[in-house]
Amino acid sequence: MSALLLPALVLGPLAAGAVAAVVPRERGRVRAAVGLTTAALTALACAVVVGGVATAPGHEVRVALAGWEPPLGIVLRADAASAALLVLTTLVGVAVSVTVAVRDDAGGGPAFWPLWLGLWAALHGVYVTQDLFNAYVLLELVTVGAVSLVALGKGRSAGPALRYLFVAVVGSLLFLLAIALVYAEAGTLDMSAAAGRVAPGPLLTAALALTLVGMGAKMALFPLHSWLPVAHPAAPAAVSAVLSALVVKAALVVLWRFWVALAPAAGGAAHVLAVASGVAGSAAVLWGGLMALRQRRLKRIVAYSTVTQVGYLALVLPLMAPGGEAARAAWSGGLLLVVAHGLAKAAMFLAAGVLTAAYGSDHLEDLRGAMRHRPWVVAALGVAGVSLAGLPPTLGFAAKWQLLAAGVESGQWWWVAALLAGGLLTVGYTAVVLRAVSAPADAGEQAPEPPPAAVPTVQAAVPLALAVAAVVLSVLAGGLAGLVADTAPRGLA
Amino acid sequence: MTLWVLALGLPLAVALLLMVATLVSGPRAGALRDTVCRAAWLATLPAATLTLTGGDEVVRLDWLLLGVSAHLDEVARPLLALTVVLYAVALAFVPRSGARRGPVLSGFLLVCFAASVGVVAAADVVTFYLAFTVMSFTGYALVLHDRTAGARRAARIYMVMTVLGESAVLAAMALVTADGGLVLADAPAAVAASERRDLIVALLLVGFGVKAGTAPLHVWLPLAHSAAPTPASAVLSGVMVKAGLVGWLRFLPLGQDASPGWGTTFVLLALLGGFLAVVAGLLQDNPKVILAYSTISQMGFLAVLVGVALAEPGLAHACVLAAVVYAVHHGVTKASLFLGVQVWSSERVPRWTTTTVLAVAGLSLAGAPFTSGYVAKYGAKEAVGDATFPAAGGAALADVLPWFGLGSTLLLARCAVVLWRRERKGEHSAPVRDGVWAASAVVAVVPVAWLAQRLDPPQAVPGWLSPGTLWAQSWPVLLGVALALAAARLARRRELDDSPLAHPRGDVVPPGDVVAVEERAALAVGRALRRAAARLGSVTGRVRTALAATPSPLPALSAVQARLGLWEASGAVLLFLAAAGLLLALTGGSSP
Amino acid sequence: MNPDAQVHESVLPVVMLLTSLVPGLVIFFLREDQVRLRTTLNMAGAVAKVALVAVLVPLVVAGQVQRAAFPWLPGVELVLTADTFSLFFAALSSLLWLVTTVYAIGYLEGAPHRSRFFGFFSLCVTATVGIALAGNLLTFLFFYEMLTLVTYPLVAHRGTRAALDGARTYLAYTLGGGVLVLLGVVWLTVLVGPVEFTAGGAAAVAELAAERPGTATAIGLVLLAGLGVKAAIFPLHRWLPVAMVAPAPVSALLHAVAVVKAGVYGIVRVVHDVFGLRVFADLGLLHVLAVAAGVTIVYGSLRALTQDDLKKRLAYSTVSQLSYVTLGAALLSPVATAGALTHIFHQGIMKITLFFCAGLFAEVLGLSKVSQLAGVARRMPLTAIAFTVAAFGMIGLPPLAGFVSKWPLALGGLDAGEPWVLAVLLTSTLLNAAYFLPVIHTLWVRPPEEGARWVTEPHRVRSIEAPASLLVPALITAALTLACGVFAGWDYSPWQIARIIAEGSYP
Amino acid sequence: MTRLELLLALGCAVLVVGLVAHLLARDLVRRVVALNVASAGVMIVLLVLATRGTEPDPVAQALVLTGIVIMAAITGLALALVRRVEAPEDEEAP
Repeated sequence: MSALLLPALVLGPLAAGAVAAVVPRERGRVRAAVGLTTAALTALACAVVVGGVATAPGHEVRVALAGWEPPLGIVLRADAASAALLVLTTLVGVAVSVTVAVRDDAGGGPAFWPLWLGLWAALHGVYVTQDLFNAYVLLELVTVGAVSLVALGKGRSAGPALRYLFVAVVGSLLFLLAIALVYAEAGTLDMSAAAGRVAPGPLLTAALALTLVGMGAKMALFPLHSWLPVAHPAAPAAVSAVLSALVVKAALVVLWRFWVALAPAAGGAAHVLAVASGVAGSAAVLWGGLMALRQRRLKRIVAYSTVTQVGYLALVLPLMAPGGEAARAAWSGGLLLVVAHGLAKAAMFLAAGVLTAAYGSDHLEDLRGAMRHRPWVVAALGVAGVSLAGLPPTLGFAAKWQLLAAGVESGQWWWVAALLAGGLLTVGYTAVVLRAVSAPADAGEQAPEPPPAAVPTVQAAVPLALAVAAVVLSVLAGGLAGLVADTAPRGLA
Repeated sequence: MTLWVLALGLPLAVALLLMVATLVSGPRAGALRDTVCRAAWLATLPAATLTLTGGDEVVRLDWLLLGVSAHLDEVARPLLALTVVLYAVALAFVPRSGARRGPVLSGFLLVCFAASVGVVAAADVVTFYLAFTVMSFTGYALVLHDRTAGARRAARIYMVMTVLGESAVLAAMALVTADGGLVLADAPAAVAASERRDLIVALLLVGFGVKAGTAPLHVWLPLAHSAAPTPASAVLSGVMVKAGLVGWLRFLPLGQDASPGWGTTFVLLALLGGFLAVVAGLLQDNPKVILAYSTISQMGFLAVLVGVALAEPGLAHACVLAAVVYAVHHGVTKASLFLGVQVWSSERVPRWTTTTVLAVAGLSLAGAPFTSGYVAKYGAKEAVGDATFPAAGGAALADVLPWFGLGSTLLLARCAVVLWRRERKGEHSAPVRDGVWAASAVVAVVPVAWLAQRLDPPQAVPGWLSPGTLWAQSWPVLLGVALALAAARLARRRELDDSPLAHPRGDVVPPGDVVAVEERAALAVGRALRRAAARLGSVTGRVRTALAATPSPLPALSAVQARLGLWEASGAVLLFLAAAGLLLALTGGSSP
Repeated sequence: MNPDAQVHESVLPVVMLLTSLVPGLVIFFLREDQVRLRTTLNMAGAVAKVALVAVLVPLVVAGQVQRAAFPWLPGVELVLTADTFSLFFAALSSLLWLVTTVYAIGYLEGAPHRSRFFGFFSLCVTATVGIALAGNLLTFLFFYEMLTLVTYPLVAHRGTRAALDGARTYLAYTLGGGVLVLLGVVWLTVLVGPVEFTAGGAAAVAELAAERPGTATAIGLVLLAGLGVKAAIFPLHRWLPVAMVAPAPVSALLHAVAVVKAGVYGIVRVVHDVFGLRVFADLGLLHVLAVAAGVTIVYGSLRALTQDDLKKRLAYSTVSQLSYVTLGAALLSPVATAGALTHIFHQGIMKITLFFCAGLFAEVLGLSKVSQLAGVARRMPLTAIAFTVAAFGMIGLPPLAGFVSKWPLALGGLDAGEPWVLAVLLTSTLLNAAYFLPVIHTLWVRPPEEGARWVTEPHRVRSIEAPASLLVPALITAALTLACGVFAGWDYSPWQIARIIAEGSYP
Repeated sequence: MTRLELLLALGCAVLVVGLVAHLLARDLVRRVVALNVASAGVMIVLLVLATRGTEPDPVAQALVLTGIVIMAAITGLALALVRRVEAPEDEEAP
């Protein structure tokens, strides 16, 4: 049954997007209704698929589209990793859909729905695809959707959108070249099939390097991160949540799958590239954290926080390199971190959106007194910050624990140091936000706190729901980690 | 067992009742306070029955503190009797004696009584230390009772010295217990056997020396006695000072292997304290201060006995018992003298009766024949036996002791003169307690003689009529009286009228003589501590500000970010990375 | 945990956590004006927890250990065990939480943000009891970090600039410590597998120390440094005086029981139940810890001398008194260990009394400086008595609780062949006297200054000197100080239970 | 060098030229054009690969077709955005 649902997961939202596009622009309510129903149906489908993956013997559900087996046909395969990502996408997707349905300018106007549903379909596709070129096409679809959504933002959002488009496309071109090289050597586009047919050599190393740089550009890894702090804040509230929580992960997943499939065969060169990714990740953790401490605008702080967390995710590559127990811990830790970060970041951006809508701007000086008028939104910010920092009792702590265990097991102390320093920096900028938001009483004589504009309670409650999900899910962390750990890709060098 | 709980519990319960009554304001509470205060001395009765009927087995109360145990041995029983009698009489003297806030004074006296019983009867280190500390700190409250400026200064000095003494005692107790001396019976053996022996004896000397008023540590005594209300100073001099002696008798390695070094130190300090106290006492004009100096000199006498016991293990047992008899004698006599000062100045008792009673007490203190002093001093002289004092050219201690008698006779003459000149405003009359006071002073010789008789084998009992002993005991007294008369006629000559020496008003040598020096030293130490703490604070403060002032890298970072953020720059970085990757592929690709 | 105890799988430890977690979460959602509901919830939680402890104590002393385990990540699980030592600390926390809740309700009468305060207050106790009941290092770390997070809003509760600065310093120090403990725990768990607290030290850790002493020492140092922050050991203690900006009930509960004791409890657990005393001594870490504690004892007392602000003086006194426990735990003698464990309990009740009294002086008369306290005993005799009893206790005078824990420490020092311990204890006792007796002298003896505002006010504003909900807790804990001292011989007194626990770590 | 390697190098060269021009051009339209050139480079590489075997490889051909279609869509989106971007300097990072 879940095998049938896999293609439905990808094509369903796409069809709904088309229906939403057909509905005339003025009838916003109808579009929202289509969006919400799709969200509900997708959630159900995801639940079934995840259930299927959990119960299936090899913890994976596999379907060849229209019966065509590779090398000609395209295979969709949902394993434990994609199950985790599906859970994340569902939760964030439903939250975003509800937020925009309740308050449509959070999504940047009626055009939001078709683009968002298309993006959602593409994301599902990226998680479950096994075929390289299919991944390229879906990544392009994600990019087009995301860039258009950014362009919906008020004010000058076209510039940042354009810049985001350029960087993303350049990244994709490099990835396409890498696919061409792999196809040249392996003759097939299916990742698991290609893994067996590639031999260590300049071609494979070039492919790995190009993919690393290309995906690094698309997911804003440290030296190539400058477009993210410009693009994400420019987008409408709900969109920046989607961007930071989900879109960044699409590129990451493709990188991880590509790496896990092809890196073992590349030997020493893959190790050097992994260390390069580690160094870039550590630099991202420190740079993002320090820059976040400097910012005076809430959305920009949250954007730099994404740069930090992407740094963490890039650390997973070197941690997986030695293989064995450390690799399994790193792989499950990485995926837990993806889910934890997704939930927490979505909560933070939605909360930032609520505050910006209430107070008219996201400058920290203007947000004084938010603690008194909007305690629940501030609570969401706080809990999300705690989860990002990886402190108990949140899911982030479980992820950080696994990554630290992998680091210590494989004796790579510099990544362990980066992980710990990142945690402290995260708490640092969360404390800066919390302090700015809780107006110091004796500074009362400055400008009296501005009366907040009315914000629908549902929109205020969604961020807290996501943040609490980040805490509650930590209870399930054991199950998720267990599921993921024993399906860790075998044969890591 | 219940007798012990009653003996300690009843005084504490009555004290608590008095405290609560003072806290609650209102007429009914006032009446309750006065009646309880008047009947307060009854609280000492259980302890009295305990002394008479109590068996000498060790009594244990395991649930109290860390396991409390008490034991009435040959040292404890007489001192316990002394404590009971003195506290009963003192408590009787508190109501209608013009002392302000009587009930509070009675309350503290009762707590002090319970603590004194504890000190004397303790059988293990923890109980002893518990009782000793409670007694010291309630002593502070007694000294402070009148809350005058003088009382506050005396109390402050008392507190500082007590805290120093306390910490020395605590250290000694810990060291003794660590070496296996938890039960007092085997403490001296443990101390003798321990390798830190000298340190322990030194700590004992200092710790209990503060309480027993040995030479340099005696400064608080004259101030405290003059500041405290008279019943309190009677108890202070009579019993609390003896706690120092009990400490020495319990812990010092008396009768173990000889330690001549420490023996001579004790005797030297004792003699120094004994004779200098007489000189300082003569220059005072407050009777209570003179009596305080007399206490210091008499405690010197006891310290000599302890010194001899330390130096000559053979004589140890005799000296200990002699010290106990002497302590009982001194306690009763000194307390009656102190209370006599109160009777003289504020009781409506005929002049001649008070003078005779005071005269008898004075003579007894000086050791005249047919008095308790005669018995105690004789016993002490015999106990010292042929012990010599090597430092002073081998002079036999036995012939040094009588000079103490001379000293106290002079002091008492001085006190009599000063008291005689003081006018009497007899506004209170409590015939019963005055009667008891007079009886206890005059009849003191009987119990002391009986006690000496019971401890006969080691304790020498003087033949009442043998001419030799009579003369040996009385020549110091006669010489003292003669000297006093000569000094008195000399002082009446006109040209000496205003000389401070002839008519001292206590300004040449202020009470507590060297205290001014020690006070300044203590203040200097306090200031140094505060300065050190302040400097420590500022140093850590400076370190912190230096750390905070380090230029944070953030501005530089954001400048780099601004430049890196430009389109061209990030594009260049992208190209550079792609090129580096390809270069790696071409060169390192083949390496395994 | 005594080695011969039979382990029972039971849900009691979880219920103990829920008794404060559930009220806490519910209180968060209450409106400000639902005072009665909030008070009943608070009190119900507190009373239930104390009752549970009372039920568990005889059971556990008899040797039946209650255990509850939950799988968390593959190969690692969260374990809650109620053995003697954990119950000892849980009893202290729940008892003082009950008293402090009453005090806090009275203290915050009519203050803003009370729901938020009591919510975090209950979460704080949940974390403390969680630390007490932690069965292995991971669970301990779990609640150790949670404690930092829930106490940050309490310290910053007043919302003034000073409060926020204080809270920030507090957060920086405690989180730094938390990161170190996380590193230590991960390192140990990776090398040796999940480490359960076993009396006398875990065997696996002993093996590790034997094969790779270098790594074991490094892990030990990292753990000690991390725990040292919360145990306020010398260079890491600065957050404690700074966090005095918190309201009185917070500084009472946090700096007498919850936060500081978590650090010290952690140290004792790591030294005794993870490494084991013998192994720790062989690694040479025991001596390092003892010296650090000694330095802190003297430093804390010295700094307390110069503080005119009463709460700052009490804070530095806490810094010094806490290191008694660390010193005791770092000495190779059962007497010292028993003394250290008792001091955890006694220092808690004595220090909380002092903070209650400081809060009373500040709340009723608005006096926060020691110099302003001249003659206050005339106006507030009961508070002054409570303060005096606790202060004498802190100095270590016999009939009170302080002596019962300081005396075995002195003996233990000599027994372990470290005579300098006796010297440190003595200097500290003298310094304690030097900074507590002047306060008592000022309270009782010095006449009040003429200008003092409280002198001119009508003398008897209320029937008794302060609101009952503030005064009664202070008197209760003062009476407890006296009782723990006088009845130290009783079977279930802290001293006796501490001795039972201490025997456990000398197999 | 065989014909195949020569053509591969040509494709890569076109890609590099396109990327460098794209990254250095200031005018947005020129950037979009440069991007298309870079995409053409990659398509050349793919086409060359398609010719390796005896007869042309259908899969590679399909890749090229899809790539071209995608590039067209992206160019359309880019040009729309360029038109909305009024002044070119606003897209510099602050």
